[in-house]
Amino acid sequence: MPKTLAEMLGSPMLAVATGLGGVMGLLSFNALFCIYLERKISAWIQRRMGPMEVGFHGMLQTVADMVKLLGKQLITPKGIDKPLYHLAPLVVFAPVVAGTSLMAFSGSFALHHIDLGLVLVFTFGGFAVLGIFMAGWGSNNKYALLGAMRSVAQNISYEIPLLLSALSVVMLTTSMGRTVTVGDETVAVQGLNLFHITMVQMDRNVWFIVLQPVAAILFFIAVLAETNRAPFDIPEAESELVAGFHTEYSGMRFALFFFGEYSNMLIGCMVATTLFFGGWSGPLLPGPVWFFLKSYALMAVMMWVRWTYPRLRFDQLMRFCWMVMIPLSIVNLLVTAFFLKVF
Amino acid sequence: MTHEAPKDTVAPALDGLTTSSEPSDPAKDGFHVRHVATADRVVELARRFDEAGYFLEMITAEDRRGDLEAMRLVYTYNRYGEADRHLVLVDLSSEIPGASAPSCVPVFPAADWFEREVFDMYGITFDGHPDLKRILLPDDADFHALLKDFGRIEDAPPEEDPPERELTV
Amino acid sequence: MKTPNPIDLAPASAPEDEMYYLNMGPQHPSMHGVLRLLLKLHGEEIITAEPVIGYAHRAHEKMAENRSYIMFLPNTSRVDYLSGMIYNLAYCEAMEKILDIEVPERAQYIRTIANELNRISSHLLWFGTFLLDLGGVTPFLYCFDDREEILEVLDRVTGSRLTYSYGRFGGVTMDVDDAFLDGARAVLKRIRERIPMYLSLVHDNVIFRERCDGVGVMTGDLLRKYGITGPPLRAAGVAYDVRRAEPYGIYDRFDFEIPTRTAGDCMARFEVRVDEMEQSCRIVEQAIEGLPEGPIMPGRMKKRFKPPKGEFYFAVESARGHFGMYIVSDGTDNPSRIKLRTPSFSNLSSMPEVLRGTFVADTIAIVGSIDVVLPEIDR
Amino acid sequence: MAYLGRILHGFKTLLTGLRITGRESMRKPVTLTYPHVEPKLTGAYRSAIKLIRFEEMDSHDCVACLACEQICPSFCIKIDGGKIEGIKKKRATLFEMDFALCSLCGLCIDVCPTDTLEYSRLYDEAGYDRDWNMDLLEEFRDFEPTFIEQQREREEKEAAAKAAKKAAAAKAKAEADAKKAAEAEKAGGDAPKSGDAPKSGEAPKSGDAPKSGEGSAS
Repeated sequence: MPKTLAEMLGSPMLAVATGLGGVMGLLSFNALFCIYLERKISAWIQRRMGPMEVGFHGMLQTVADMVKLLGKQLITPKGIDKPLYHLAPLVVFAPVVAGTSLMAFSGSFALHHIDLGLVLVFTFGGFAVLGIFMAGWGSNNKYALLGAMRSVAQNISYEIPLLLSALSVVMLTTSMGRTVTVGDETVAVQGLNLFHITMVQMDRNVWFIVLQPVAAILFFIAVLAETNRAPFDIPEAESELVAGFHTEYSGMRFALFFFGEYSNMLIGCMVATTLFFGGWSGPLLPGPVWFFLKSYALMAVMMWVRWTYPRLRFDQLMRFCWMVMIPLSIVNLLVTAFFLKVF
Repeated sequence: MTHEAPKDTVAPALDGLTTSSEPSDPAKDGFHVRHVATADRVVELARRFDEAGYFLEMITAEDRRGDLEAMRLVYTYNRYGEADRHLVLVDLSSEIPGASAPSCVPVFPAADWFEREVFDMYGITFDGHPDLKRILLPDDADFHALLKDFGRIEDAPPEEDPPERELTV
Repeated sequence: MKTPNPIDLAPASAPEDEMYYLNMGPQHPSMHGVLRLLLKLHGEEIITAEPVIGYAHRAHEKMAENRSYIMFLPNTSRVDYLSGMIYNLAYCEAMEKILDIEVPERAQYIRTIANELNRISSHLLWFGTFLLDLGGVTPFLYCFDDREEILEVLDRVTGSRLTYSYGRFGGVTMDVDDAFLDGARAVLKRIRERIPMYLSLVHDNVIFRERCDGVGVMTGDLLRKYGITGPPLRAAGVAYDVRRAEPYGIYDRFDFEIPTRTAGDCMARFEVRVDEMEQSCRIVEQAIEGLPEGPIMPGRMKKRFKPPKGEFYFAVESARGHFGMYIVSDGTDNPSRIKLRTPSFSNLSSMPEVLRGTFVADTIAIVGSIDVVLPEIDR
Repeated sequence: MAYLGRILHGFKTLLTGLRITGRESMRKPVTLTYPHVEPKLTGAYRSAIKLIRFEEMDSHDCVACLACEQICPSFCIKIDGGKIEGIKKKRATLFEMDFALCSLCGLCIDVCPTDTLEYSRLYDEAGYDRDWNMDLLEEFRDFEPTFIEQQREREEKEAAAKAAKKAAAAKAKAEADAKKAAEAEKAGGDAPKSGDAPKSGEAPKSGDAPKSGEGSAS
């Protein structure tokens, strides 16, 4: 079982401070790196070069961009709903920090060690839509409102296949998992614990993507939709809604949304890594390295997908969810249950 | 939004509607038939062309107050298929504002924008047009740009001497 | 999973206070320049749509009246900056017909090659921007890469990339050399190699199909009533192409087909344009094959042209449809009136009827699929 | 089953898309890193016009006929000049062009009777002003007095040569006339009209591209 930060440092307050700092640092680096990665991947796919001028191969480009965004005037439009408008970037950003701190980076170390980790991650993930809706409504802009409406419908719908496909993994973990002795009772390990999900895969020497390929694909698609990535980026569809829910945001407020989006992607990929790709397990390299390698590989696939497809229409997106994703994930769940019961 | 299938084109029956109709040489001027008509026949002509399966290629106007003392409306009809372009010239009174013609919009919705453009550029009004307003020029413009007495180069105020400047080579 | 026609979903009588107006444009990422759509919406469904144009009005027709015929020449390629060559040469051909100037054979062939290369480049750009409208960025850049090749080849003889003033009354300004012809052949080869790639990347893609199949249907009498021409017309099964209906230049010498579809939706318009690229390739190929030796101008360019009095009309098939020039001469060397009948003007004027009952996302697809170029509409 | 089949087919098309973009990402970028590399200009490249320096006279040959000024659709050329003291040839004393207005149509080049205009190869010029006047005569100005002197000499030489040629021609003509008269007398009146036909068959040289730089000075 991993040690938590509080146990290692001996002081809960110190642990909170260090953990917060670490997560913020990770997410800031993630945003800068992802923007760079996104620009490079799109450039490669489109046979361009991407940023090349600032730093070696443009590596400092996103830093420069961030400095620019920090220096920009914050334009506050007239007629906004002030509390909502100002709170929205924070509401998008804060749950992401909480969500990241739950991740199972390595077998020997954790920020928190919570049995209901998976549930909490999804709960925090569900907050994003609230922030988006606040932004859309508070901006008092029709494009933003349309984007927010789309976003709400989309995120709420896609949460169902997301949870259902994760659930089939949880079922596997619970039935395949180790048992621990608590007092004089022998109980199965919690399948909702992110560390346990990884450890079961390590014990059995199998990644759950092998056992649950359909769930993996469904989960990945649902993550794309949950993080508003193309081809499901209709809340910010730039060719229709200009910039969607963040049309009226500028400077650092806009940067926070951007931050939130990339952090959400990272969380989605980290959860997918944990659920389907064996988490931190891997030879030679230390656990966290493997964990981030897998996560960023998934991230790269998300970017690859984004730069390949056109965007779905709003009603098609919903139909895809209700007529393809949800039935398939339910069937997958039933089949999993059947096999677990029979074998 | 149901529409009938496109009609087969037939020769338009224009007997008696035009003041004059004479065949022309398309190799020379692009027209197969030239018609001259009066303003009150414009809609009926459009209807005949519509019945014959032609489409309204364009409506425009000319400021002929200089030589003909008239504003002239120009309609061309053509058909999908081998070209058969009919030119209809309609002379209106030379008074702007004042010159007007009936609108073809009920027959050809395509006339909507063309007539708005003619109104915009020449000030000719179309009776029965559903929404006759400016289309290309700003809504608050107080001129009709293609009238010959608007915007002539010789009317332009003399150009002021530009300030001293450095020459770049 | 067949897409139900969104038109059927449109609320027949939504309460007025549930509707709102959305001003799309003139500054909007996918309004192709400066189109403004005044949309009355119920949720995301369009109750009425009114295109507002004129933001790119540059008074070309007024300029024509204030200068001589030859001085209007550079204006023509600026009417439609994506198929400037077609417009430029159309004006030259119109004037040659009026002035009765014989164009040397070689110039005719060069013009055809230039025209068709320009048509391919225009279609490629349309292809890219259409995908951009639908949210796919990458095909856009692939198309630009290909288009760049064409522009480079045209640059070799015209010295410009978009606003070519290549034509002169009677011929063209510069003769083509072997490097140009090799370049043109290389372009054809490349386009033909790339089209299958585009088709499997875009046309077969399930998302693209969902977005285009059955969207923005324009069929039947609607087309004729609005005077729609070009690919939107051919996508509804009417094989009307000015190059066939009233051949100009030397188009009657070439073997090419007029691609048509019957569905009349965005997908049909897409397919028609892709097929047209192939047909243009064929024409260029034949023209390169038949390119004769000889002069490219009948003589030194004159300074003044005085056409006979009268009205003239000259039509060509631009990349967007039937482009007509109505020229009125009063016998002097200044035109009395030049009216440019641009295809997108009529095509766009049908939008209020076509857009009614669709979604905001479809609006973008439909306006994109009829390929409007606003400077051409506003002139 | 049709339902599943459709999903699988859709999924397959999506994978095809990924395959294509993945393949393209392996290819070399096509970007031209512009300020770091020089762009290739084609032979026909159009930029601001300039006056051609002809070798035989070591100067331009603008005779200030105003043809280009009059035909310019952008009204961006300003020329002054005319008769110069001492020589027959007319010369331009002012040739300014406002490049900010120029539309690069090339009508001035085509219409120039002495073919002394061509496109320059400027591609990275920037203007700092709404007026972007270029003085096309600047590079010729220092040489102008020398040119006038040389031109005067050339003209004198030419005139002398012309006079000599004229005299020779007159002489030859007189001789030929005499011969012809003699022949006519011999043949009895029906002299054959040969010599005309081959001349009319020559192709006009007008088909050449007007901007072929080495156009000879008149």
